[in-house]
Amino acid sequence: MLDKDGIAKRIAQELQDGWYVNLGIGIPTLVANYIPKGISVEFQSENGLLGMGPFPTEEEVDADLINAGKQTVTTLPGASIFDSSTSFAMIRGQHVQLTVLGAMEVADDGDIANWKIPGKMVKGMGGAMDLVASAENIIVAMMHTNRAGKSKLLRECTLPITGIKCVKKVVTNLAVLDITPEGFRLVERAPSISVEDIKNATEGRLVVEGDIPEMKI
Amino acid sequence: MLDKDGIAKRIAQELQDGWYVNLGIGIPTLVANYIPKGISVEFQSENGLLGMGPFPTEEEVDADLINAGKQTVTTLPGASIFDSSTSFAMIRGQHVQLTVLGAMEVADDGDIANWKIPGKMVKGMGGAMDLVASAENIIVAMMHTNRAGKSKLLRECTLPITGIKCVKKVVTNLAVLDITPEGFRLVERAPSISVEDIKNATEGRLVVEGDIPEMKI
Amino acid sequence: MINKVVANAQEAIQGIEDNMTLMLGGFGLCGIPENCISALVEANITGLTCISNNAGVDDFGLGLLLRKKQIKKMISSYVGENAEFEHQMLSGDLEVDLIPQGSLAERCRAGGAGIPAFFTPAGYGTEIAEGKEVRVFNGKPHILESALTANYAIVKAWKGDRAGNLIYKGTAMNFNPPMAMAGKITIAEVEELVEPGALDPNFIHTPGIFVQRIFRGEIFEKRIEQRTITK
Amino acid sequence: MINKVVANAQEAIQGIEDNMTLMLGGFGLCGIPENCISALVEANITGLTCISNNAGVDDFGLGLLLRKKQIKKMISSYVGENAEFEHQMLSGDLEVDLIPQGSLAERCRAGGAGIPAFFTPAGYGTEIAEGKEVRVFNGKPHILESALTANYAIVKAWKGDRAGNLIYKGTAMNFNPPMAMAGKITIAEVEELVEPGALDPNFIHTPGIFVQRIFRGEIFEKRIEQRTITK
Repeated sequence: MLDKDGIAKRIAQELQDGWYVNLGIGIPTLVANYIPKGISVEFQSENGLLGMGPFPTEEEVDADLINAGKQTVTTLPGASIFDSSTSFAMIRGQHVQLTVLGAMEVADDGDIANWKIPGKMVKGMGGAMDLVASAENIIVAMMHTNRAGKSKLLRECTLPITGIKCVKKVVTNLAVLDITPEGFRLVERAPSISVEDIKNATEGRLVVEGDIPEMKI
Repeated sequence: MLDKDGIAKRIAQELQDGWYVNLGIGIPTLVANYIPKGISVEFQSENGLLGMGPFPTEEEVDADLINAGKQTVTTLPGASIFDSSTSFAMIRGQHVQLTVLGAMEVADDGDIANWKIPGKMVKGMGGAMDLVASAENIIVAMMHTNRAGKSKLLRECTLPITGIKCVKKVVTNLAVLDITPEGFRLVERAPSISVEDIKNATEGRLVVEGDIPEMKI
Repeated sequence: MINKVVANAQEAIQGIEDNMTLMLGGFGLCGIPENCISALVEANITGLTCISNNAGVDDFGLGLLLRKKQIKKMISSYVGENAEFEHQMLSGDLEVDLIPQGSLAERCRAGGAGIPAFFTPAGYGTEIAEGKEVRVFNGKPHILESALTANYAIVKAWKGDRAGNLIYKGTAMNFNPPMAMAGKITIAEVEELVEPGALDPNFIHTPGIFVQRIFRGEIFEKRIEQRTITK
Repeated sequence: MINKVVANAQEAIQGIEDNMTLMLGGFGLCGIPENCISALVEANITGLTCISNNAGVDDFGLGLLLRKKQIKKMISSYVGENAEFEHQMLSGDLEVDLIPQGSLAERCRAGGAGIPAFFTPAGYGTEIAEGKEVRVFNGKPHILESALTANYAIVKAWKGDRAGNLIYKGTAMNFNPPMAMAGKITIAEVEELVEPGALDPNFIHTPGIFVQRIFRGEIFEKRIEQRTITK
């Protein structure tokens, strides 16, 4: 089974040279720590920054330089800063090649729910609805089941959805799965996880064809 | 009767302190030479410049600094430069308080035609259609009649129109006229021009009420 | 040069009345108009509709207006991090209109740019799309979103000149430029107020035409929400 | 940092084929991609649809492509000052689609920003509105305009870095930024090509994400159409 860093490491293998990438809050943020050697990617922060660098040192901290998670950050050489309408022009105009974000639920047709739990305080969707509606390539990073042990990979989302038929791939602590017209297609198993484990933890339609390799991370 | 500079001088009297103004090619351009003392206005050039200054000296000429008439210009302190979409955001968003432009024909309901003569080479509307559709305050600067002596102030435009019901005021070599629901309302006569002269030169509905004062320029 | 300078935040907010709609720049606590917010608290103007990406925290930013119940309605994309907000919303004292962040930014720009409505894919198929026109372009469904404007837009910039030209620093830019375009009256508070000509005309973020009032803010606390450090 | 540098104009235009749609920045002869235009002439690519505010003059700018009959269709707002253009248009060899200048700029931005259509008042009641949807907002009629995109957008900037970040000088900016957004592939020719970090991230006009190829242009003649002088 993978931990959060393991999920991030596996997603990092999907990065391709020259890509602009938007990472959501939580596990997705960790992906930046595992960029494969030899490739260049740039991270977009939707509050208005391209070329986001690591957290600052104590001396570098600048209240005027934060990421979309409101964390203090730095810029790398070649960075650019722009306003929110331009930032979402990049996102909506599909100039960002990959979006990685967390989810509460993913349906086997690619629907995603990650912004609202009825009856609980609604914090708002932030940029998530623009991201999922626009991005051509969306990977969801999440645990396979919730704290109650219930599957988060469903036939249909039970929570209010953030976007429809948009997720392309899900990477969980148990598996890598592609969204296909037939449902979740199992691509890889996490170390020490069996196909049976994944079947048990997946409520949505699951396609298992041939031998399912174990992830290499 | 006014010459072109006279028309420009008269229009300059309409300027108010703090206004942003877009001046079209031809007579309108001359308005910049007659800004009344004690008021500050800024000129917008729709190719992307606010705070346009006078033509440059030989030494100052910069191919990268032109106005919408493609003439070399300078910038004044407080100028700003922006792209074409932002420039027309200013115009369309009604941030420009006054637009002065020339016309081939103006109808007594405020329609204007100034971009196309059927059968002749069509050069294009440039920014004129955006300007007339958006501006709250449009003054037309033109000769009262064309070279053939025919009135340019009509009941209806005969040429393809640039915008409908948009002109607020017309200043010609003969008169100042406001557009009202009843047609052209005569406001002022040019020096040495009689009301009769203006009636003879105006084809559209003309409202003459009371004594019509002579312009003071 | 058209002079836009006013003395201070108190003078800048003259004319803002109960029940008006305000836009306020900033993302989280970054790039918010701290001085005008304080002046609004002091002036005790109430019934406000505030268009702002976030709603501050309990004791800073728009949280200060919330605490005094000066806000009737928030139009935002993300309003977490604020217990007072939660309390007022759940008790029904505060109306909340949540808008996808990109649609919020674009609707402000549209309001300033004279574009009354535009199509976007964001929110299609979700509750955000309810009651909105749907149209398919290039095989993809989009919803029609309308422009936002405000009686007053209040923005915070790094430097500004007396003609109202503004430049921002870092990601404190965020919503400030599109909102500056969309105010019937736009107020800018700046850290440094300079003479016209001091800012390079090639690098103005918000041209002065969008700004009606400008002043140097007295205090910029610039509180940080998530101080993350590399050791 | 993602490196976008190509060697020269010839390499930059690789992949541009007959009958493609190009956007070309510039206003009049100001801020046009001179080097790529020369390379396109040399490569003799034909049947092009060119989206550009103007069409150059007889012996410069897009006039060079017109002279060799490489352009099938022009999408522009103003095409005066060009006898060859007039000739080809009147003879029916050249299709011309005239668009109000502001709508042209906004349609390019929309194409780059993923907004497939928007409402504008420009052109309502004129022949430009024929066949277009009309809708009234705030009592004022508007027409629906669609986004423009291109196989390649070709822009000219003052300085650029290897990551594709661009800054423009003076009014040579004009249509370059919105067009840079709207190309499936965007090519930038610059006067100075610098290292990443040399340009201040706060003052980038076109972020590198919009640019796929960049090179230092060999020659910038910068011809002036109306040399107006104060004596």
